[in-house]
Amino acid sequence: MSNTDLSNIEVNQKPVAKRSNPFANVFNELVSFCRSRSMFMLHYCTGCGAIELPPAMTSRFDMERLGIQPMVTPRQADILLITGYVSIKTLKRVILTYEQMGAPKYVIGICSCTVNGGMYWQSYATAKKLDEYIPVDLYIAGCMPRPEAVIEGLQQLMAKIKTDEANSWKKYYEHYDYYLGNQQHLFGNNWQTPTDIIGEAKTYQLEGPNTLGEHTKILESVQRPLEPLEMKL
Amino acid sequence: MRPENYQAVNHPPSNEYELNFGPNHPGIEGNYALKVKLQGDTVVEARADAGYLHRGFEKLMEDRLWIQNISLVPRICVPDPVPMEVCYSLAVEELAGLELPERAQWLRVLQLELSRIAAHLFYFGGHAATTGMYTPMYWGVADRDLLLDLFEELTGGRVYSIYNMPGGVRQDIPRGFLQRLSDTLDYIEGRLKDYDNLFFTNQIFVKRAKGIGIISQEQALEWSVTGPNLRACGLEFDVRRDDPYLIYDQLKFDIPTEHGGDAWARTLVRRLEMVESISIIRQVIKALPDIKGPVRTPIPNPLAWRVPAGDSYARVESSKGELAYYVVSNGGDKPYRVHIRGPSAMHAVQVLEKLAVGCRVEDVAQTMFSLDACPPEVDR
Amino acid sequence: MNQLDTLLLISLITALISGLGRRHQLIGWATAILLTVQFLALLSISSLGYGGTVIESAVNLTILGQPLSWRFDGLSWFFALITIGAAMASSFFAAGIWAKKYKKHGGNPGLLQFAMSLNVFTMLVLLASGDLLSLFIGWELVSWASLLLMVLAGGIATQWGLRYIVYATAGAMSILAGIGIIYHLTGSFAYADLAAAASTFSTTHVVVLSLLFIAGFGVKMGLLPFHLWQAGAYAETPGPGSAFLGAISSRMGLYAMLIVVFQLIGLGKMIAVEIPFTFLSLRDLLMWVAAFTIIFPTYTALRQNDARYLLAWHGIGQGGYMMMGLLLLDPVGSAGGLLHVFNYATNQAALFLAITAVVYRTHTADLNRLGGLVNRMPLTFLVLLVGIIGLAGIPPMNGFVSKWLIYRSLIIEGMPLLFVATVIGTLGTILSVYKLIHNTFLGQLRLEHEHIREVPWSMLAPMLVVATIIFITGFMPGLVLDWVASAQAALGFTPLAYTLGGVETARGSLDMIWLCGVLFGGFGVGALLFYGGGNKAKRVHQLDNYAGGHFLTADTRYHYSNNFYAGLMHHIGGWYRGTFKWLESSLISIVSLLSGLTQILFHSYHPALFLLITATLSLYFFIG
Amino acid sequence: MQVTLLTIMEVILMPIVAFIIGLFMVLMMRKLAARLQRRVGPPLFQPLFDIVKLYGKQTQISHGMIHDIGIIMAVGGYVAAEALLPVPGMDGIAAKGGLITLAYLTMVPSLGLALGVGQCANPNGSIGISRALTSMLAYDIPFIIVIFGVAYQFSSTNLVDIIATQQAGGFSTWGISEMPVLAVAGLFAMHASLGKQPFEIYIAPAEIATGPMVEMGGKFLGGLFVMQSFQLYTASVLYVSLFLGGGENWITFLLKSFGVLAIPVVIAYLFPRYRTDDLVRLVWKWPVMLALIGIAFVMN
Repeated sequence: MSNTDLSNIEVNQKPVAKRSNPFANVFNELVSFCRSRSMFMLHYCTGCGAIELPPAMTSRFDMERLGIQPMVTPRQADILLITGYVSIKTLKRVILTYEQMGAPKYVIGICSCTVNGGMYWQSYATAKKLDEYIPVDLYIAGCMPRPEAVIEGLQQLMAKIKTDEANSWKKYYEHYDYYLGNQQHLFGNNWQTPTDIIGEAKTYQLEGPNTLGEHTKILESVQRPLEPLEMKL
Repeated sequence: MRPENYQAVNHPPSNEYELNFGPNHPGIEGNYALKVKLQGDTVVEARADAGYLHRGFEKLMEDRLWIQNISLVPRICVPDPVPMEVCYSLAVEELAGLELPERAQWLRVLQLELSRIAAHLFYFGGHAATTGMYTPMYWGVADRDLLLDLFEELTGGRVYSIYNMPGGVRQDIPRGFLQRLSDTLDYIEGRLKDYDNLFFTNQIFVKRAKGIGIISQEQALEWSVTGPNLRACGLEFDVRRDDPYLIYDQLKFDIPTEHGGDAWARTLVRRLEMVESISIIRQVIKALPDIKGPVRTPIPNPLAWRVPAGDSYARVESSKGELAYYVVSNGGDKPYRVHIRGPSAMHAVQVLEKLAVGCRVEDVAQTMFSLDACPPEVDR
Repeated sequence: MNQLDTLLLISLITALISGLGRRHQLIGWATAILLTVQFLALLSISSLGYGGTVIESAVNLTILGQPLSWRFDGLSWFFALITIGAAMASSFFAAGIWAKKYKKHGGNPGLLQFAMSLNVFTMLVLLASGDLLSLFIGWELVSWASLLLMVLAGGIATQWGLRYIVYATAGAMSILAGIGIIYHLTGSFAYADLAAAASTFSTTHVVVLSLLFIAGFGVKMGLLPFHLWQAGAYAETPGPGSAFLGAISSRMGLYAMLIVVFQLIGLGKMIAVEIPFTFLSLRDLLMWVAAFTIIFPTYTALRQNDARYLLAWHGIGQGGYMMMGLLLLDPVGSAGGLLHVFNYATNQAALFLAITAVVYRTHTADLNRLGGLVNRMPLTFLVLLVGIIGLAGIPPMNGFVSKWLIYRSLIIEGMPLLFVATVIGTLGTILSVYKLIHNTFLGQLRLEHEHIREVPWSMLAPMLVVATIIFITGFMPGLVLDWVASAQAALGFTPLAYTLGGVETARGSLDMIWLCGVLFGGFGVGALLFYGGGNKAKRVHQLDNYAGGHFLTADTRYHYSNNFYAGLMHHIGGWYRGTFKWLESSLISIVSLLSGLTQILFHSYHPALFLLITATLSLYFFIG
Repeated sequence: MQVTLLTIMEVILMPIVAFIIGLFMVLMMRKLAARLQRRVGPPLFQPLFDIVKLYGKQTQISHGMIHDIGIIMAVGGYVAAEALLPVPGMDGIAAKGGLITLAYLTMVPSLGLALGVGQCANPNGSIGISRALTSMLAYDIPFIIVIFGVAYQFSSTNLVDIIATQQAGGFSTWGISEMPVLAVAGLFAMHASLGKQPFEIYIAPAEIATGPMVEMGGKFLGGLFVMQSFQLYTASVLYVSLFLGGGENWITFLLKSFGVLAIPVVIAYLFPRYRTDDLVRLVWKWPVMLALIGIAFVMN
């Protein structure tokens, strides 16, 4: 159990290769801009803060004018809003959902419960600190935060995305061992999601020095890797 | 720990397959799941899967002071939190033998009925969305927000007001509140006609909702169905009238019933209840200026407040059905045991499982939403 | 001894060799090679396909004063090409590794090859027939030869075969009755005499003759309501056999009908015949029969859960398109009908061979027990995909061209309801072929199929060749329209004015070369967008899937095929109940009526016909 | 040779134009929805932002080769279909394909999507596709009767001829004034083909979690967004060409196509969706009946 605090571990910032081709930079900036202006959020109400999302989405506050719209499945979504306490049972689904989302993906912890357990600090059923299990880009504290606060938070996230600072999803790949360790601590050593995070990290060259470690070794020892069905002749 | 098996197994040839509704699914209300076995598009078996929102409320409450629990209880049912506070307060007041000032009683009624309207507006938006109709949802939630503004003005909180406490309510109404309340009610009453045209009498919606998830009166009683869902089966039962609490016996209101017992009847009952609630609030607005007196009976130092040993049971009619608290005290500064009888636990588990069987895939979500169960309250 | 005789002789020799050497190991390859030789012999008279003149056979027999003659024209050549082509594909498919497994499971591959080559021979004899008598002899030969193929698998196949032969015998009686009447009227069996005399027939004669012949030949074609034998009989035949039967066998009925009803009696007269109390002429009635032949079997196919049955039912349905096209009588429509014979044969051969390949690996054709095979058998998937696109009539495969011609002709002729009927059939086909491909190749891969491999090349090669033909003839339909035009000429239709890419008319053309070019250009753009834009996609495991946030487990079934179109079935499901049972019982009474009629004809008019019967019976004996 | 080169240039240009117009159609749809729902709605370039963002996703998840090919077919089929839809000044290869070909070519994307979804092995997707094909079976019947009526009326399947004939005599020779009943049936069929409420059965988020799109993320979903803008364009421009005389010039062309599209979009946001069998019943009843009456008028 490595319970080191990750908040001061910086994402392994590879020196962003400013390509000599000016068009490439323009293109990158365009993509970042579009990312910030088009955010699909997952339609998953994990806790009580979800009650303030409909007002933020609907006629009064209208998130769509910022390019934010709800999407149904994790595959389509960019932002995962954890709206409040996560019980252990939910946390498994949250992790599954998070891993199924396509990067770049952003997690927003809404409500105090995601920060430190909030009201349920002594509950036996909830996970207290969300960022021990998945990296969180932004917290919106409050119990529960008002729609204005939610929108304000989303706008901050937009600003971060626009300048390419919202990189916490890379942290998950680069420090997978840490997150997996915390997950194993909670769910037991035979915990396994169907998603092949290590493989993804390798494919997309997001591997860091801490991607693999003692916990991933445990993972590999208990599981048979879920290999995709390759086409065979 | 891991029930999932990722290694392929041999499936016997079968006509059935599985589909998961939830927890991450727009067809399910909140963080809740229903696992259905299907044949073609007809459900042959449904298993409710709860526990995603379990926080151990009843245990947590044993660990907090009597007064602290007030801030805990509204979180049990997020869309309709006020009845939770009121009901808990009623139970504790009975236990502690506190006299409730009359003005506080009227204020509580005001708040309860406002909460009921807000919950119903929220509910039918969701119900409309399960049938693919998003405009009522957008309108309904936005109109509900006007009520939340009033809540905020009255209590300081939009959703969780924590306004009630054993002995009364925290403070009196702000100046001019009744006028603004009355204006908002006028607006919402005016909007009801639009909702009727758009949603309640929309022919396609009627066609879809009629005959879906029928509960007969006998089944309803056997399955512990309460609230609007019970009244949709034709049984005129309402805690507000049949076991009056607060000052409901001084108010005039009808208890709308329908006879279909189906999703359509359940929707209609809630639609009619909104009108009744508006009329109740109007009566409160009229009566309130004449009722003088404090809004709270003072309690001793709350941090060291010991409630005499004993037990009490209080029940109220929430927007989802009959809500009750059973509170036991051993004379300490914390409850010895609290049990919550929530209406949704019955609706979302046993009733839903039974109603879903034989349903089409198309109607599963509608069945769930028409029961208006509240998952956080199921799991507690 | 001219080229036609050579062809028939080679065909006979093929049948004999494969019959005699059916226990030999290499007989499969020998048959396949001999069929190739036949194909070359057929190509040597390919002038027929490009407007050449009729080739008469040198063999002329006279049986009791009745001359028997054989000849080949553009139409015969066109059908012979399809026949031998289909047989070659099936034979090559069956010759290699497939035969070993078939043998291991108790089958006799040599017998299958023999039955197939015998079928080819009898079909060539039928196609070459030069008069009614030789037509009838050929017809009976074909009937019994295909029975041999159908009952090969034994068991349930035998039951279907028997059912077939009951229908076939009834059909033969009806044909016999028709021939009897013609002989009574003209005193000759020669085509020329009949054609000459046809103009003098009274309306009653035309109606009776047309109905007798259409009923008789329609049995083989699977024309509604005589279709009930076909699906089971074809589906239960061992794989390559059903590919061959499905591709061409029932088209013999169409051929004979074309010769007798269209060419000799003349459809022109049928337009003139009004059916009492309706607004329909006899031709309209037949067109509606064709329309229902399209719709009912297609929607029956939609309900099947066995891939082979699903395809076999489609075989019946597609026959309706050919009939419909030909009954339109104009150059466009009849070209569409004839072209569809070719296109459909290629599609059906590809599909049946692909399904046989699946059965070879998985031992089942039950759609409820298949799924996810695309990762294991990608080339078979490709063949099936090409086949279903062709069968459904979607660009760019060849099936679209023939259907387009039929639609176009229906618009020109102004027949809205029939047009809608054909489109309903097409849509039903799309629905059911998607079900076929989804439930075999897409979706969840089952454990027992985890380790299967692609079928060997001896099976793949014929499939791929057929698939290529489907694509090329879709890309350049002009290649086949050459032959279709000479077949049209042989039938007496005005040949279609065609180009290499399709048809060019003033108000509505089709140019498949442009169309395919644009379509593949579009796919190119799509691919460019897909592969060029965005990162490379990473493949994931099939359990890494959205299930409402749940963890999918391998113990549960998420793939389904039973009642796949449940929403539709709520609506039309009730129509399936009992309709066909009623039909069959009414058919039985028709059959008994026909047999009675035939008996009366024998006795009262022409004792000479007994000779014919004797001849036929001796032929049965000889073959059987 | 000159002609061929010109045609090729048109064929390249037409899908690009279609895509741009289609993006604005998506925007119009979302804006109209927003206005009906009393909110502001997305900014001007939102559809483009969405597509660029989806293509720019870092990780892309594929369930296999056919999943990829399905998307390629879905986009490619529409790209090809646009070359058969004449716009003012450009005929493309409309003369070489015609109306029937166009109707069938628009099935290619659906089939491609169906294949792609099939490979995902997700029951939600399979149900979605089975519903999509069922609704295709439903709305294609009135649609095909309408096509027959128009082709018979103008005795041509060539869209260029059809448009020229309509434009020759002004409004009185437009399809809508010559065949008003068919035009209504056509509008109905077009609405159903767009898959908007009340015909939204195959998307149905609350029932099958957006059906075919359930496993599509990143550029897969981006491809579907591209496809959607093509789909809106194709449906409305085809309707304009059949009944509203096509476009005399770009201004009237755009006005007509956006105007026609606005009708089903506005209706869509006021209704819930039907169940599958109710949809089939509805579409086989009213539009088919109307179309048959229209045909009866045309044939006389």
